Amino acid sequence: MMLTILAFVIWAAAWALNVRLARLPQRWVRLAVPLIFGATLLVVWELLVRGAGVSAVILPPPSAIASTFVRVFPTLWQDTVQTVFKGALSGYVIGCAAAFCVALLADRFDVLRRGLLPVGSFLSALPIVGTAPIFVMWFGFGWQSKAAVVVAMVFFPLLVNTVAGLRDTTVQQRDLMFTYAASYWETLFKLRLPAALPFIFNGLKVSTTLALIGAIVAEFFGSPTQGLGFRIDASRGRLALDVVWSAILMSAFAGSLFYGAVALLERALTFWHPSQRK
Amino acid sequence: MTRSQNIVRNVLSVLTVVAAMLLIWTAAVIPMNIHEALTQAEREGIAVTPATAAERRGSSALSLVLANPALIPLTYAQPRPKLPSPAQVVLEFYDSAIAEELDGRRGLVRSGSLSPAGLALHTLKTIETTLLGFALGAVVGVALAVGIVYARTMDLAVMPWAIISQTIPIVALAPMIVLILSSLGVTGLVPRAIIAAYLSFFPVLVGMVKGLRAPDHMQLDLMRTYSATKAQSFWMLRLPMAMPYLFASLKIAIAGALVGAIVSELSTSSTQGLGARMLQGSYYGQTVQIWAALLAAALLAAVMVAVVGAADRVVRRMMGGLA
Amino acid sequence: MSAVISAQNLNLVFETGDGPVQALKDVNLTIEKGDFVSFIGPSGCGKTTFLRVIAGLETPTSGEITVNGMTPDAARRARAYGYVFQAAGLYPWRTIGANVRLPLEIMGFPKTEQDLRVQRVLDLVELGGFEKKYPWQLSGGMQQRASIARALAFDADILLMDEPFGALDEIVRDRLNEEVLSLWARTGKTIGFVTHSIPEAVYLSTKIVVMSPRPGRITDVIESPLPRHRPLEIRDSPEFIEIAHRVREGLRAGHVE
Amino acid sequence: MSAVISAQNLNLVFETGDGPVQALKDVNLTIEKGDFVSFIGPSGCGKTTFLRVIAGLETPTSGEITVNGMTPDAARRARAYGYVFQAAGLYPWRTIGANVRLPLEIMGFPKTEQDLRVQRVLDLVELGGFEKKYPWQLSGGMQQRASIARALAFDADILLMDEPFGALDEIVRDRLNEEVLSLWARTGKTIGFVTHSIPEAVYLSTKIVVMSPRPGRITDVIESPLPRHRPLEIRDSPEFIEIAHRVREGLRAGHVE
Amino acid sequence: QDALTLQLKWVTQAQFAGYYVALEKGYYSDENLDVTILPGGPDVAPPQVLAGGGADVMVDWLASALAVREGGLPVVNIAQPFASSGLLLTCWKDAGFTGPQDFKGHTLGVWFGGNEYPFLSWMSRENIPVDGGADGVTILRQGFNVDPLIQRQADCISTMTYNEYGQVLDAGVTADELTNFSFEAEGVATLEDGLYVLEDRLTDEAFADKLVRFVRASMKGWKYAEENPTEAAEIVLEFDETGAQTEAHQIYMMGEIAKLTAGSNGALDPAAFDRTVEVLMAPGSDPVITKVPEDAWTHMITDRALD
Ligand SMILES: Nc1ncnc2c1ncn2[C@@H]1O[C@H](COP(=O)(O)OP(=O)(O)OP(=O)(O)O)[C@@H](O)[C@H]1O
Ligand SMILES: Nc1ncnc2c1ncn2[C@@H]1O[C@H](COP(=O)(O)OP(=O)(O)OP(=O)(O)O)[C@@H](O)[C@H]1O
Ligand SMILES: Cc1ncc(C[n+]2csc(CCO)c2C)c(N)n1
Ligand SMILES: [Mg+2]
Ligand SMILES: [Mg+2]
Repeated sequence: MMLTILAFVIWAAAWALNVRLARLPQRWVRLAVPLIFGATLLVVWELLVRGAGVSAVILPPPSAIASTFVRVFPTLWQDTVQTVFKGALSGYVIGCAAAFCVALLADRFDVLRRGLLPVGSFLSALPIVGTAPIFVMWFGFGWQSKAAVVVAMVFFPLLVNTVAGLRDTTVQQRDLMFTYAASYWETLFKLRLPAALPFIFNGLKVSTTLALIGAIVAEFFGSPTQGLGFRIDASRGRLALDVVWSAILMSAFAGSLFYGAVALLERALTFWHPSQRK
Repeated sequence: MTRSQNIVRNVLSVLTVVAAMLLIWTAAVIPMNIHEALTQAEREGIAVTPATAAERRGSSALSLVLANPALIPLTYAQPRPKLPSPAQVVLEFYDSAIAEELDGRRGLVRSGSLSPAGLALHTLKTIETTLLGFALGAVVGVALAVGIVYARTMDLAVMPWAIISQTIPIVALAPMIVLILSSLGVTGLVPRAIIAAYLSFFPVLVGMVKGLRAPDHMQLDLMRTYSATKAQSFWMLRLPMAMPYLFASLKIAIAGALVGAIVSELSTSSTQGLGARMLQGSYYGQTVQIWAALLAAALLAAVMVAVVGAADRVVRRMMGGLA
Repeated sequence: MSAVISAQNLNLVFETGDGPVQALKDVNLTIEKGDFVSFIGPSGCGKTTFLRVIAGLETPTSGEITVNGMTPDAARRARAYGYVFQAAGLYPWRTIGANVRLPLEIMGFPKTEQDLRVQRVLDLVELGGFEKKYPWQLSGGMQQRASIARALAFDADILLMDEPFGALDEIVRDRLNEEVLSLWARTGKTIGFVTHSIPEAVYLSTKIVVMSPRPGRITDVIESPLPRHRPLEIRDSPEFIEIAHRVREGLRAGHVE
Repeated sequence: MSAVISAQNLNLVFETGDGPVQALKDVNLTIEKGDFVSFIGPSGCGKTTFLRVIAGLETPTSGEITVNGMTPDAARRARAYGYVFQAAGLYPWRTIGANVRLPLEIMGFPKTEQDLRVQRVLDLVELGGFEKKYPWQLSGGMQQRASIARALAFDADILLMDEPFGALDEIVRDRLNEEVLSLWARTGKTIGFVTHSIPEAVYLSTKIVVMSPRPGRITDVIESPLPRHRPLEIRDSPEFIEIAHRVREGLRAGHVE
Repeated sequence: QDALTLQLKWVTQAQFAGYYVALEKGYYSDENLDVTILPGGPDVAPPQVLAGGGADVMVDWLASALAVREGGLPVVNIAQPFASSGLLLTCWKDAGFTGPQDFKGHTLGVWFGGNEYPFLSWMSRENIPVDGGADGVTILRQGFNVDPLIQRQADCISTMTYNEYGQVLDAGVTADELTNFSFEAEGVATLEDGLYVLEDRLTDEAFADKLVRFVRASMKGWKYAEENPTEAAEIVLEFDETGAQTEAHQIYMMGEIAKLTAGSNGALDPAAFDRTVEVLMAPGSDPVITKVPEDAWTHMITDRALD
């Protein structure tokens, strides 16, 4: 009970601190405030779990998860290599590359653009719970089937965004190229691709999380004895919830890094876009 | 080009693409299923080349097709095909969505309630979860967005974590959510809806923050020259301004809620719902059943997005828009 | 005559990423009741900033300013002025009538009073009969008139206009200039008016304030000898050309890029 | 002198959702080599459309038009003209230098030649030293100058400019007007120039084409008696005011709202 | 009526016929019990549901229960309706396996999530590494169906006599194309499908009394199901809300299940328990449990239920 009350007190105190900090103009505030917020969440979790005496097989406290995370890190790293690098990343690269090429085709051929986009949005609504077993059946239980699931998941978001981006030039920008009697390829490389980059990056960012979801779900339907999805399932059978949460933590890390890397690349390549300035 | 010409062209293009896809699909059925088809033929005593499964294992699908052209029709009639033919899927869809209710022992006509073996019941169950999750996600998303727009602390503290929350695969988290809620005594529809909401609140949050911040300085200053209250400028300026953004993100959110609803059926050992149906199909290797459920889910997504789109148009018209 | 707006030694410095920008420096100005004051000067000289200071939308770094004898912020809360922005900025989801009604709703006028006033100001700007239309169904000039009607609806004594006709073509602009003049003549309001156009400034004002940038200061205040009643043709008169010339010289002197 | 651009009985009808819009009706016009022709008229009268027809960006519904003796499309492929749009329209992902270089890259100039030309035209518009900056780091006027430099870089004989200074303030505009005049005097290019501003049209042109809307047609073509060399002060001269008056009358006659 | 919730280990199927029969035939209500049966699924860990208070009794394998017990959740076996194990390793005959040592270098399908212990113990006893090396076996974490075998992604997969093995046959494979390794025959059988509760709740007399009545009614259900397999299968089918089960398969399953429940009156056979413990503690790198479990079963309930 004491701990529970303490949890609420700490929550209130940290929030008050953040309200103060948020008024300051300094740059470090942008980092400090979310960190304090996150730390508060963890402390409150810890105190509530201990205060209410929640069983470790229901919800372990963050401190236990942290120490387990350190202990099982080597295993989790192997799992991450399997799920994230082999499954998600390769599927991401293949899927995005394929989507990009098809987007160029769809952009060039009107029939494809008008036809593929509606059909594409229909296909992208195919739930992964149904497609994953089919891909596992087709491509085996190794990372290839995971990559295939990921390809299917990231393909359409990127396709739609790229096609939209390639069309997102102003009449004047296009007319300018026209007055130079520029060829299709010149217009593509000097105008439409740069102009499409912000859209492409939107698609790429959305796809990072889809890729991770895809790779992990697909492991449910058959996998080697490695991978984050496998670890979560196998550890849950033993009620090793600290390992389960460590694996979740690992996937959150991987996901955030993945997303962050794409966001950094976006910043570097679309520095000129109003949304990236200021 | 006029509007109707444009529509005709769009429809024709879609039909072209669909036709091409069906063609590729139909052609792919042959190599995909040839191994199984030949094994089946062999068991039934029909002569195939090469003669035994062991010899065929290494051969490519194409060479098997070429060696056994007479057996091609068999690939379209596999009970557990690797790739069912379009006709098989449509037939199964018809059987489980319509015929089951009309003729089935447990169907609507004979039993007075929807058959568990049919698609309708499962679809309804998924719709239920999706809609509740969608509503929950939309409300949470809008509420957070309002907080973020009006309180800098919320903006700084919550936004990064909202992004991180979406990098955690929901499938990993879903069983934990179910577990924790069930230990709090909450089971059934609510945990599933929460999982669905987890995937649908984020697009709403992002879109709504963008939308609520869409008024430019001038429009906000106009409100200040009237010395309008915060509430007044919310209802009279920010909210109407955010509507197009809201609807754009609601379309993504409802599709997300559907994915979440289906994933949630995995984690809650649901016995009803399209996700449960697909899972069951996969327990028993009923590929065709999975495909039919997939078709139902995609149709459902299309319909739900279309409904949100229609609502969008209605609101737009009410707000004096052109279209 | 009494000073409606009076500024003494006004300074305003914006802190920006690249260091401070002095938008207003030692600004002294008195505007009497019923004046039509134009502010003219090159881009970035602080015209908008000064108008916003008057409106209480910006706080000066130092110096004194009173509006109707109070601080600008108090004047803003007392709804002492109507403000017309450069673009019409009508809300597209509201009809013309509802746009004009917006300030009345916010200020809590009773419903019947609202109807009455909307009708009256729309008639004033010759938009009677258009209240059911949406902004996009009107031409740019009509939209701008509607935004003026919106600023007039609650009948503040002061009207502040920031380049209200900047986006319009010359012919429409001429017409609106005539209308603003006749409105001013009829209502006797005090008007602050920002413009880029020398003929517009000369044609409209009783007082022309010429400003120069970096730092933004007032370089000249020209009292117009033109009569209050001004047909468009007055612009071809020698007095007009004379004042225009003086304004242009003042501008050129202060202009640096 | 020989006709660089010659239009006979030009008609252009846009098919739109609400039915056809006649943007150009029976347009006849000859532009000689070295002419500076301004197009003026109310919004929607077809100024832009006519310039686009000359540039081969729009195809007339009927009638004849030749540019340098060929069809506009052939002239476009021969890179016969530079086109300056109303907004600067620089590509934000390219530096100023790279923006000016763009047409040179496309037209396949050798690298060293590119460097030389970029340098030369940037100096010409007084932007030397800014080639490493990105467009958003420059003021509106500088951006517009960069876009003119871009159109000048490949040294076409014809320069088509569609309201290039519409977005700028009067003083900057005056300066750019002077610069365009001196550029024209030095290079002897043929210039087609769209504007909304009567003084601008009168100040710049050897020939002023007044247009009226719905359907867009030419109502008056005024040959300017002003000398080729024009200091800014010329705008206060009686001839100038006389021509300006004639243009204004022509405009008012054609104006309907 | 006293409410009681039972968490099954897997989806509604004839594997759990006894409970559904007891429910349908009113045996539970005769005992003044209001029983709710929760089906399991791939993402449901019954011990966790028990720990979270979502159920009072669970059906689980002894191997899993003992592992969980050692992990800190004190579950106790109160009854054991299944006398023998139905676990098989089903292989293609043409892979040429004659014994476990032949598995080396091949890929085998195994269920995880608490079902892997019997297999791991077996491999441990045979001294076969499971890390995928050349002198060990590669483990494929099997999904929910028999596709990996049919598609030849694995040479062997885990099957239950009553379910997956039947599915393999249903898929058109004939029995003589297959080699089965039965865990019973290999001497590595572990007890399956027992009933478990949390240890501390047994001290609650009212709860214990409920359990007595529950076990009595359940065993009545089991015996009825054994004797009337077709009817039992149909009852199960009625309770299947997914509509995915077929009658033929459930009848087949009930037939096989009856063989496993035959010879059990519900009371756990201590000898079989000890054999399971012995298997799970098999010498090897990674035994499933490390010390002999104490008080992991009790006859307290069955004694009272069966007297
Ligand atoms: N919010 C602000 N933050 C920082 N600097 C500002 C801000 N508002 C204006 N400035 C700067 O103050 C100076 C004066 O700006 P102001 O908008 O008053 O000029 P202006 O005379 O209205 O120009 P224009 O004719 O272009 O509208 C400019 O240098 C401008 O960059
Ligand atoms: N692509 C188009 N499709 C349909 N109608 C068009 C198109 N382009 C222009 N118009 C119409 O043609 C007429 C002439 O347009 P244009 O842009 O040439 O006018 P303008 O004189 O340049 O006007 P402004 O001064 O506003 O730029 C207008 O009524 C316009 O609505
Ligand atoms: C993830 C997962 N995979 C397989 C099983 C296996 N299983 C345990 S009991 C049983 C009954 C026979 O069908 C089966 C198949 C499981 N529990 N969880
Ligand atoms: Mg301004
Ligand atoms: Mg134009």
